[in-house]
Amino acid sequence: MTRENLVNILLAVALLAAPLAANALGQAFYVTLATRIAILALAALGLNLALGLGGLVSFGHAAFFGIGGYAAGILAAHGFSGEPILFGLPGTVQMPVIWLVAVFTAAVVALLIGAISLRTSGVYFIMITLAFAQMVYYFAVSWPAYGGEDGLSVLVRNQFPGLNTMVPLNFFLICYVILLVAIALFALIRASRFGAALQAARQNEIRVATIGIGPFRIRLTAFVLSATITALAGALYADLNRFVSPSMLSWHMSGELIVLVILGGVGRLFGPVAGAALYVAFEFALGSLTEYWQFVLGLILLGTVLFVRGGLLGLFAGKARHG
Amino acid sequence: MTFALALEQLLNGLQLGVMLFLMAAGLTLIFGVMGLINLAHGSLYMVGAFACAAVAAWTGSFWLGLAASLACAAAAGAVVELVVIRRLYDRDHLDQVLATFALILIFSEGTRWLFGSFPLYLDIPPLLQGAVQLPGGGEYPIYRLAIIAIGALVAVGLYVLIGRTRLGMRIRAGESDREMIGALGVDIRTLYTVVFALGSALAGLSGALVGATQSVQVGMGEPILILCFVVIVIGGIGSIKGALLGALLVGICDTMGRFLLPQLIALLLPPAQAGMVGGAVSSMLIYVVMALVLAVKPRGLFPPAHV
Amino acid sequence: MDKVMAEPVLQINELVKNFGALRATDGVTLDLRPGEIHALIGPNGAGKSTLIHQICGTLRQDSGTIRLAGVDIGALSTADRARRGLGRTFQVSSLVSEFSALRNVMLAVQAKQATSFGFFRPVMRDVSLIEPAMAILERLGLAHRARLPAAELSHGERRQLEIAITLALQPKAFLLDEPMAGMGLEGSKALTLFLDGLRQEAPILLVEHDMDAVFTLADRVSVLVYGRIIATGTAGEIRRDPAVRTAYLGDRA
Amino acid sequence: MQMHKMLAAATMALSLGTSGLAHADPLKIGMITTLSGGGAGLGVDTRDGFMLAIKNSGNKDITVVTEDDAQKPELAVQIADKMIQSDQVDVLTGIVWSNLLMAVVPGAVAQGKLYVSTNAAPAALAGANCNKLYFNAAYQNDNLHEAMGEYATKGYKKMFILAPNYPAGKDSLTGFKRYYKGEVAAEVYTKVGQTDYAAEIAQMRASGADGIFVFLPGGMGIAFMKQFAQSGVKIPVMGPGFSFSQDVLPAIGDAALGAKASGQWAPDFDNAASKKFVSDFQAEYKRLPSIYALQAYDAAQLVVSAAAKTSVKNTDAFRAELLRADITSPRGNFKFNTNQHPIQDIYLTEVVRKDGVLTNKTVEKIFTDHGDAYAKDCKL
Repeated sequence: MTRENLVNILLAVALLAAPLAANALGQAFYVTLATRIAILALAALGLNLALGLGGLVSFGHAAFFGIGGYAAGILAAHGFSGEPILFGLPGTVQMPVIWLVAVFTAAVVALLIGAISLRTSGVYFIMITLAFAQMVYYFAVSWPAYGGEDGLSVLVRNQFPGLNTMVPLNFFLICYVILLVAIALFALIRASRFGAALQAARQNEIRVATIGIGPFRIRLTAFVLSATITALAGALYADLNRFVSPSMLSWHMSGELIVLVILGGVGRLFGPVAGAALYVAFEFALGSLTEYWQFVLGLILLGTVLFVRGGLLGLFAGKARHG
Repeated sequence: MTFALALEQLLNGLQLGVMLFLMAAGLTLIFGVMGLINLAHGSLYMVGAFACAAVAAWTGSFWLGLAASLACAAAAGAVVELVVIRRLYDRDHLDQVLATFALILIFSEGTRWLFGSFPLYLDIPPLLQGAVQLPGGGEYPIYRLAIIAIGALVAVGLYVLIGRTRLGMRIRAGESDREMIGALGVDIRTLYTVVFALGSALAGLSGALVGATQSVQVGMGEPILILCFVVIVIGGIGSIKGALLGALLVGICDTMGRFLLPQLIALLLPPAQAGMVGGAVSSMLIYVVMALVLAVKPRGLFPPAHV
Repeated sequence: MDKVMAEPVLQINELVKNFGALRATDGVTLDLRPGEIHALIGPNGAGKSTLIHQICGTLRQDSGTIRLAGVDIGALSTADRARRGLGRTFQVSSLVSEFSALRNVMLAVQAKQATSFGFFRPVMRDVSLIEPAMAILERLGLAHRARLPAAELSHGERRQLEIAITLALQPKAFLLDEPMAGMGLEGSKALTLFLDGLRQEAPILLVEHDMDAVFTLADRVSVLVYGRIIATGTAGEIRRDPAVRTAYLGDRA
Repeated sequence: MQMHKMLAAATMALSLGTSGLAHADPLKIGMITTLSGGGAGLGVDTRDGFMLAIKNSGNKDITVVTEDDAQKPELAVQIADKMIQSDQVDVLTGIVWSNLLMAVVPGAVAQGKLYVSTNAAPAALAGANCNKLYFNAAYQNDNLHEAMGEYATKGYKKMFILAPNYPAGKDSLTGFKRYYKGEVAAEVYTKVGQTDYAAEIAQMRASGADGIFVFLPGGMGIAFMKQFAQSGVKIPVMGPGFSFSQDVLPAIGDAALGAKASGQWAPDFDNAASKKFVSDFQAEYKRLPSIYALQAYDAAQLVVSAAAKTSVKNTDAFRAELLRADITSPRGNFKFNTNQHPIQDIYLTEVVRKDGVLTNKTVEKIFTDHGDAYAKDCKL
């Protein structure tokens, strides 16, 4: 077993064991905290697919995170009130249906955004994805139907067949399982023909085109896949907070997702998990220590970029292995 | 709509564009020469505004404050370049995004730590108070005309600096070939520090100028930073000329959009709703413009040949 | 050479490309017939790279046509031209540097199979990719270096890997851009021998500075100077051509 | 046996004794407010006003844990979860912004916690969705706008009204129009966080309006007022009180002079409670209190008053005590409506310079015992 696999297994076990222990000790809050880590890790995992494997530095993934969140919020609001959304289509409070809608909506939007953005590259790509996310953000802020800036409350957490989702541990387990499935999917894609083409396109676009693989279609597919995973995380996040607002769409959120990926290790399978765990832990620990916690957070992030190249997994599991 | 109002709005758009240009010029210069994407540019804008407000409050002179804003922002920029940015030139854009994102947090909270949580007071100098008559009957604040003039001066100054001076020659050399310039015997490290400080000083200057008409507060640089990204992306990253035209385009589109869209929509909807829908559409307008420009010209209107 | 008059595989007609006032490609007409090696030579700055860029689709010509197996490919993307059978190597090795030599070739095999939208089957356990790729590496004598990242190969090995990747595409026409560059004497000789046999698989448009290799291998030679073809003929004809001697070979003869 | 009984009696006596002392049962308050970023000033005033009342009460059994929400709704939710599930607080308070409040309150009350709002008062929680456990000690968001509408009806025929394009902005203009009977020249919604108002000011000049009502909180208001003063446009400006509150006045400077606003309180109120509040606040923090400080001060007074009479563990009794609003508020009349939002007087104030400091001067009373438009939909 490689050192990285060992670290990965440790991370997976720790993320499961901590909330189980907290739950046994009656500390429900730490279950919530672990759920938050799992969901943010899932969102960052989505970004890692585009950013880590494809080299597509999307500074607009908050758009997909928020779209997932709003899919959950809007469906739940209608499911709760019984009013149809459009053309007699009903809302729902069933998580699996919500997830499908979130994923599908994000895929459509990502297809549009990606088709335009992927015509550019480098800094232009960073900026144009940012701009598209801002467009969605301002739309959400000024669109009155679903609360605008005030956001939308999900009064009762949505349901999952056979489980009481209001029990924190149950909801954590749902998120944890989805995270593990997504990680497995990420591993499969990374090792697949598609993954090979995507990673090759990141390293040498001309080479890939010269052997007859169009980088655009590969990247667009990766971008859409990436968006759907982040959107799924968004839907779960709305259920965790029982609330969705435009701040899920803000450029700070996009920045945070990038931070999670880099903190954990770009392109690493468990990078997002490590990154999310560390970030949430910092936010939690520093927030109660000092009013100026963001200053300290800034210093830590800066230190990580400058001195810990390869992120946490780079630090503990050594350099990334390439087959 | 009268002629006077249209003229005034056009001037407003021009003035917003000039303001954006002052910020965007530094950003695009830094990218053009060093290939660095600097999210913390808005923080230097904030430094300029706070320096100006603090010194103006202390000495009673806006002009001393303005000088301080240039000096402080340039100094802050130079320090940041020496301590942090220097290590990022050979990194990819991803690391640059993260590091400068971290710098935003540090600058914002550092400023709040120094100056407290409440907005500072900064007013325009007595010399520039008041308004002038416009042809057609409108009035226009002298201060805003002065900003347009300063922007024009800076644009000309940059043109001369880059086109006619020794430093400018080195900057151009740095833009076209980063390895080459070292071979020419130019001390590239000093050049980079100087360029970064120059870009920062421009940000600080615009921070001070804008600070007099807005709220000098922590986080003031962020909304304008994003607008500036839109500007330089439309203009072509690295191109000063592109930044100027992009800034004017964004300034005029944004102002005229805010002004005209609600009126257009009012033809279709009742006034209260038209206001809301118009507000929503106009707040997205410049991003739509940007997407359209990039869909047609993926590297902006004036892409520098080498990037 | 029975089929000298056969339909050319690659046919370039009246190609023109301007950069501002500079005419980099000036009405180039060139063809590549089945089974032949057609060498393209010319001094530095003659416009060879610009021409190759246009053939491969990384630059778009201002006018003129490019046909591959009778089909006009002049408006297609680089990837589409490759899929239609244009196999190109680079003057400066262009590889997927983090991938092993094997994976570089496997990627080309996968491209040839048009199976890049497979999401689940791990490539490293996929014999339909590994076997053909290993076979090609063996053919070029690179099998023992198959698991090394491309970035860690020697210069000569990288040049060979370039050719291996192109072989995996089973192209209709090879476009080899200075394959001998920096190969050393031994390497050049071995490669010359290899290319000599390769022309049976598909014709080769060979851009090369190594005149020994050119005159050994080429069935025909074209000379490009200032963006124009000033002469086309057999090695002997080119050697004797007075225009070529003054413009290009003069200082060497 | 005998021993046992004696012990039981002693324990009982002891517990009676302590409950006689009234604040023996510890009360833990969780304050979530904005202490970093551009909006930190409001959070700092909220915290300081609240802590002043706690300190003045002398009640040693009340503890307050404070955390910064960085003006992010998701972070506020996380902190609320932590305070409820981990710190075991009894009462939550302190959120400045409506969108953060909407994120936190439904979850908090669902978990059986009391929430006493020090500022944000969205319409969504005042009407049909009101909650037994949710109190607002400040106002209902619409109140101050309604008051300006009432005031403007008397003196102005044609008003230009402007607010940011978000729910509080729409509520604001809706509230204004609810009481304004004159003509609305234009109703303009600006981008949230907009900093340049040249285009809107030009429209104001051209509109022929004889009065302008703006609702632009925080930095937006500062920017607007400065630019308006610089523009040379001479139309009178009015707005809700917090647009000209003590936290922003120094930054606006003389540009604010003469601006009319509505408020449930101003620092010059001539009653003992107000004078004590202002002097205590100045002594403690070396600055004038803003309206946010006042609202938080009253929120803390309410909690303190209830804690003095009953244990927070008995939620119903505690809630009943809160509802009685047995406090002496610096704003004068204060009682709770059926939807647990204030019924109070609302005044017209004007920005003046007094002893070299910009402050609000009370001009006249606009509304007496004013409630809100949503209470009728609240079934408590």
